[in-house]
Amino acid sequence: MPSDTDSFVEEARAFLDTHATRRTGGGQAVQWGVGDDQVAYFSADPPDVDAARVAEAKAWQKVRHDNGFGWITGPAEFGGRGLTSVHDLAYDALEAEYDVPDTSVLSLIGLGMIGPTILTHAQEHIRRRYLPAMYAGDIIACQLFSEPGAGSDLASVRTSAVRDGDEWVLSGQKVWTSVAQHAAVGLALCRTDPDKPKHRGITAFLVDMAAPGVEIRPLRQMSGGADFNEVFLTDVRVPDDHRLGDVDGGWAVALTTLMNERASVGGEGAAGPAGRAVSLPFLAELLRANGRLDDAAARRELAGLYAEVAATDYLNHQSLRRARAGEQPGPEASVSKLMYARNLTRGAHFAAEVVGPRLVADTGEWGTFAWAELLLATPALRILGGTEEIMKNILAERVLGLPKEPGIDTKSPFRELRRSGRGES
Amino acid sequence: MPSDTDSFVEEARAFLDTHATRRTGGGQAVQWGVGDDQVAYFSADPPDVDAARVAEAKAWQKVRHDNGFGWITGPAEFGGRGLTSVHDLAYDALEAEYDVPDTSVLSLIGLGMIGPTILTHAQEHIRRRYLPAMYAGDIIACQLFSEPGAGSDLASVRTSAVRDGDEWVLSGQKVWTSVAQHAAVGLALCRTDPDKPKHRGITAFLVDMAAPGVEIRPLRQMSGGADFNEVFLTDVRVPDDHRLGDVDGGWAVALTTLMNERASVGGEGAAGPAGRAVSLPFLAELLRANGRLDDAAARRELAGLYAEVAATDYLNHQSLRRARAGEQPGPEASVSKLMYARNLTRGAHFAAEVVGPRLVADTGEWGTFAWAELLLATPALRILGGTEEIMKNILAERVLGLPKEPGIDTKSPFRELRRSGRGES
Amino acid sequence: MTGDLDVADGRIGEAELEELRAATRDFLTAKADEAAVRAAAASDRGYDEKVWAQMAEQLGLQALALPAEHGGDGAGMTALSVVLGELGRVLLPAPFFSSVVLAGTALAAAGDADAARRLLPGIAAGTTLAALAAPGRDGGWDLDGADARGGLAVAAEPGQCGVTLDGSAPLVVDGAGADVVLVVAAGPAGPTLCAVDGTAVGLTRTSLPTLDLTRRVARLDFWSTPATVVGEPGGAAGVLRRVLDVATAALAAEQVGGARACLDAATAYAKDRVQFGRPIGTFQAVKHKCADMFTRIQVADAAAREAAAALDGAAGAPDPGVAAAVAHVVCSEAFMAVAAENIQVHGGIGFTWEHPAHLYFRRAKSSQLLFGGPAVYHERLLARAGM
Amino acid sequence: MTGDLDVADGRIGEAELEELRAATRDFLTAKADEAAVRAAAASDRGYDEKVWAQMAEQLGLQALALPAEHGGDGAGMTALSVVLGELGRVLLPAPFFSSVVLAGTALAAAGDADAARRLLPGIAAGTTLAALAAPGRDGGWDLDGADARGGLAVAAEPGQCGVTLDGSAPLVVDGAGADVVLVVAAGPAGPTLCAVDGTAVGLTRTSLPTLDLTRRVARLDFWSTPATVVGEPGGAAGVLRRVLDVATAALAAEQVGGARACLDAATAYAKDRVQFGRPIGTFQAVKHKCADMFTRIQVADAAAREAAAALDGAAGAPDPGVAAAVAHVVCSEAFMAVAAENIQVHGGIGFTWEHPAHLYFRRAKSSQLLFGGPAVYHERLLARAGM
Repeated sequence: MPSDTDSFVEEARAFLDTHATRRTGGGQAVQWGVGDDQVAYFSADPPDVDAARVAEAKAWQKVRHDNGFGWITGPAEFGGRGLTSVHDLAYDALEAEYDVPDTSVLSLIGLGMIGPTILTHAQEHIRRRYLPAMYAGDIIACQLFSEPGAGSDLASVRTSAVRDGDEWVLSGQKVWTSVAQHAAVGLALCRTDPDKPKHRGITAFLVDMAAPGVEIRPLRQMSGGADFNEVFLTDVRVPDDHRLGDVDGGWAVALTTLMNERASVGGEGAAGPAGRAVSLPFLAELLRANGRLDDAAARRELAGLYAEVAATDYLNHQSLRRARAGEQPGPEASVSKLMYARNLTRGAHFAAEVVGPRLVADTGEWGTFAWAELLLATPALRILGGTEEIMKNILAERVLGLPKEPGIDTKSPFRELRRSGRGES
Repeated sequence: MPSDTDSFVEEARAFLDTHATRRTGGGQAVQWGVGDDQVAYFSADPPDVDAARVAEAKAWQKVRHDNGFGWITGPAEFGGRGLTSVHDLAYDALEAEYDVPDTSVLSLIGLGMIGPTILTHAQEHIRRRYLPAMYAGDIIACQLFSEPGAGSDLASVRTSAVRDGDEWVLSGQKVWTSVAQHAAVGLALCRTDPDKPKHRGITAFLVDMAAPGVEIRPLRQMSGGADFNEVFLTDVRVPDDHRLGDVDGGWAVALTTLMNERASVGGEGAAGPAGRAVSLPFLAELLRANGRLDDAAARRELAGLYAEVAATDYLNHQSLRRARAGEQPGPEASVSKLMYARNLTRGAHFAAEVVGPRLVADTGEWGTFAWAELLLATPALRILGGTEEIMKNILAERVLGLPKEPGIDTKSPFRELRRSGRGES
Repeated sequence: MTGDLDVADGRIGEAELEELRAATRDFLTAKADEAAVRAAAASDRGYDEKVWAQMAEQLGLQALALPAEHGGDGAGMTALSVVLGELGRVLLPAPFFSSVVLAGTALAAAGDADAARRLLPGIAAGTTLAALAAPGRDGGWDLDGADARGGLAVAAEPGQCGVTLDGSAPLVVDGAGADVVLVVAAGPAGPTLCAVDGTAVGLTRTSLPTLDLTRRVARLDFWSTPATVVGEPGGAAGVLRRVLDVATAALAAEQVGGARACLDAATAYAKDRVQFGRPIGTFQAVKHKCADMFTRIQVADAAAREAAAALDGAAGAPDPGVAAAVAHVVCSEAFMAVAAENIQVHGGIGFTWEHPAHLYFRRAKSSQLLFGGPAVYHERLLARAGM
Repeated sequence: MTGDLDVADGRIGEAELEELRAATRDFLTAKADEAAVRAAAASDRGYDEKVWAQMAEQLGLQALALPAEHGGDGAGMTALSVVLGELGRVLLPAPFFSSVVLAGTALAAAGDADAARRLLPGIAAGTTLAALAAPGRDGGWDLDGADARGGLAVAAEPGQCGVTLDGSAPLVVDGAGADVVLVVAAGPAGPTLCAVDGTAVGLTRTSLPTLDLTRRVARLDFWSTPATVVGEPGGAAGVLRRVLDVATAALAAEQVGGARACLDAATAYAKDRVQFGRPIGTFQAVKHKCADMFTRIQVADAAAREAAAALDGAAGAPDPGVAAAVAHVVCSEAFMAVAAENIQVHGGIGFTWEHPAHLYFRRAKSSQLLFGGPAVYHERLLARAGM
């Protein structure tokens, strides 16, 4: 670590000591039957709790920002600190020792993915307008990429953008947009030339989420909550200076965003209440509470799960260490995503097996029916942010160098490409 | 069952009572530690034992034949009995109650697959020449289909057949030919027109395995034995009347053979010494002998295995029942093959886990190192007679009706098709 | 179906089975499309009473496999399996499994002519809804198996006319709406089957939130609740053993039906959905996933059929207890795997609330756990096989 | 490598590790291609003595991780893992694992300066071959674990000068050719580590047929065989615990090397082999199989690295016992799965004797079972994690 990092860490520690409380001893014993028994992956909070959480997140980001920790790697002119990713990671590691509000509503999409994209592709006055506000916690940004007809095949977006003088008129439907309901601005991929091959006729725009014609509908997922939205764009007018990158050059913009998405995947780790599904101490207590601590079959499955979970943790730590040493994360990060989904799924089914019929209906017993929400979230883990199948293609082609499949058309005009038989808006 | 079947069964029982011994009580208890402990899938017999076994098989087939049970469904003019598959299955079921020599060296390939093909596609005098001899147990037939460059993609055979007057001259290499060393005749697929699409330039020939230019080399598999052969054909001359089907019409001939292969797959069941790997009583004794009968983890795995094995047995019985009712077996038979490979593999690894380090080297203890041979045979089960991948394609496309992959060329001249980079003879 | 179904010595042939399947499917296609199923599940009682009555009146499904001497057709498990496969295919919310399969089997097995005469005709006609309470404290079913630890959840003591019950049955399928509840209670002579009126004093019924949105479950609390003994006092263990064999075999048929629906949905979607300019069903990853689903279903179907045939006493069939336990293991795991893969084939749309895929996922997990789950059913299989 | 390898306080940096890897790989590429490996495995002693000597003389590999005070470099587990990964990659038949890892670690851990002085310099130089006999009757290693049932296979009684041994060690890796054999024997004070000369009277050594053709195993029978005690009498349990942690971590690195070789072979074949007019690597079934292999290997590699780092006492590393047990589970299963899938990708050619795929399959299964196998290593992990 460069010596200046030491003084930075000292400064950060002083800041955190002033504005936050340090967590009490890490190795806390699991207290079975005490407190909330949720192991949910998706939040199932009512709207008022959700809103309060967003306000808390924004407030903490503001405090960070005002003390020079809002955007550690960002350029000073946009409210950043101008330091390296080594400093950034050091701060993250340090902050993890403190109890601070969860800011993922800002950071996961907006600060982590949209911010870097604006920085790379937007005009100067647009950067000035949005970046400081985003990193100060004033506004939230969302990502308007996926569509009903463009999931794994993202480049087949159909939302149209038609030029009209100094403005563009956007129409279409986006889907799987998280935090849209809290967002002031969204980054949208639109079709600007359907006569070009599909990757070459896309343009990226920053859309004011409060503009006329933007309608946000919560999208309820199978576990019951609505962590995502559908966003309908009907003749939404966007000024041309809100275009990112060249006309028909939006795919390059999207790649910047996606590269930052992939880099953020590994960090997910086993945090949050869902982490109980892959925590040895918690699962050991689950067995103990159910009189199964001596059941060799249950122990066997637990040991197998724990081995995979621990090894995945080791992999993530090592990636982080390499990132600290300045190495760029490669497509190998897909391994972490695959393992995360697999481990959490395995943990959920293991727990389901232990609680048995008490998962059929809510008997009120602590730590039994609570597993239902996680179980119902596991299918999403294999799909969101890139399906398992796409991850495996990436690994096989980009890491192992296996040849691409023939018969995938990247040259014909988008207009002529085959679409799904059923109507999609 | 039609009433004539009853008298047929009566006749068959009288025949078997005269010429064979009835098996003693089916529900024999497993005698752990007594007798041979082999669980091998492939035979590992020395050549003299092997030869004796072939002689025994031929002799028993002769007895069957001389008493009217050599070819129950075959036409009388070629030594058959002219009865239905219902009679055939009834005889098989009956014979299973008796201790008779294993005739698979004749039946699996020759009588089961090549016989029906000759019957359908050969000229009259060729049928007369070969069919009675085959079904009387006088000669054995083998199948010369696969080549080093034509495995899953069987239609890409390259062994050439060039016309020379009333004869054809065959040159090339065949592989995975079982019973070639015992065979008098082989059915070969050859390329007769490389300028036609690959399925349309193949012709089928009956090759005299003793002809000059036929060289048979045993092919040793990873488990140590040599159950297969490579067959090298060097300017082998075959009379034109030994051609089956039309010139360039060999693919239709091959399909007849393959259809009969698929029909025979389900019957494999859990017979033979490999069956111990999927036998609940045997595996229960394995646990008992190793003090693991109360190990819940081992019991759990055994129960899971047993459930799959039993269900697969049920499936096979039901298929057989449907076949008896005259239903044609469909590509669903691939399910039996997939399950057979999966169950045997699972059983082998289960046993390996129970014997533990005593599979590392042969300590001489009964029922321990004996699992090695089976374990080393399991990879072949997923490949031989059609890889798992091909089986799944068949199920997905022919049963479920999923569309074929684009980019598979069935129209270009064979000559122009891409081949593997490395040299293959 | 009563009357026009050719039932010879309690068994029906292949052609009649196909006729039964077609009639049931046609009925459900008309009455129980996805919207109707969702509406019924969300309704107060949790099922559509009109459809339930029509099932009885037009098709006689409730009566099909119940004993002929008490208003049933005695058509056997194979016929019943055909119906359950169809009900499972559409996830029909209805008290069929609870009233006909669980309670009906218990009554038929209890050997109490009086109770059978009193209750079975109504069950067969669909006019009486009966439920059977799982006996274990944790919702487990085995009296002598791996989940017997918790012991019986309800105790029976001699009362004024019959017995009185005290305790709680934590998980009773369709328990809230049942007209009569059969309870396996710990009596002086041992586990005893008792019948409680749904409106009895001292009985509190609480509907519980469920994982499976198409099958209701209630908690029943007994406070000196009057009940009558059904069958021999202390004889419930044998009854329950029979119930478990029949119910797990029946559930297996239902699971296969649900799994088939998932495969049908996945293959249809794979043929239709285009990504990268091709139907996704042209990609081997999707193709092989569907082939794997098919393979599992074929094996599961064979197991469910064999269990039904064995319970019907078909010639050459395996031991019914073993076959039922095999079917319970294989069909539970097959349905769960197939329901999960169906969502994966569908991608994003597959895990929305609006798409029906999750209803099958929920049913799959719920029915996998209903009789104890993997930890229990593996050991039960070994026990049935004499190990 | 000795001399030109920069070893600072017993640990070497990233660049040096890469240098070590490159040097080892170059050496093995030159000396241990497939033909050489097969020839060595089939030779009388089961390995190539010249290559063994060159490994020591030219690269100093045997000395690398042994204690600096006894002829070693003290470079630690991370460095040793690099070497083992390369040896595993080519399946080099050599007494490295037995002599350097097993026996070397036991000697270093026994705390017997005399024995260490006597034996370690020769082991480090490659001139002394030592072996360590698995203590259990069934070839098991844990003294207090799940496979301890069989008890110690050899008993030690006080003898003329030292002790005499009686009993049998059923499975001793490279036991037939070892100059000295370390045996954990049941002594009056408890499990005691003893050293036996390879040529001692009363010692019979029998080479056994092995599953893994590239690693020899012998049965050793002791009949009043003279031996010396190494370390504290009765103190072998602690030594063995350390040996198990080091040896399973070392094996994990070797397993990852073997698995990588399988993946390399599978991907190379998938790029080259054409069926249906396309390299089979364009088919998603093959592509995803390779991606699955890669995923398993990445996770296994992380586990093996972490275990080595933990045993080296790296900052922030997990408990060494836990990390070693995690690595043992994950790497054993990964190698086995990858070795099997490699054959599947190759199709027919992959299960011929002539193709090297089966050599990896054999090594994978053998090393998975060497220290007890899945039944043992899962429980060992929970024990190490304090459960």
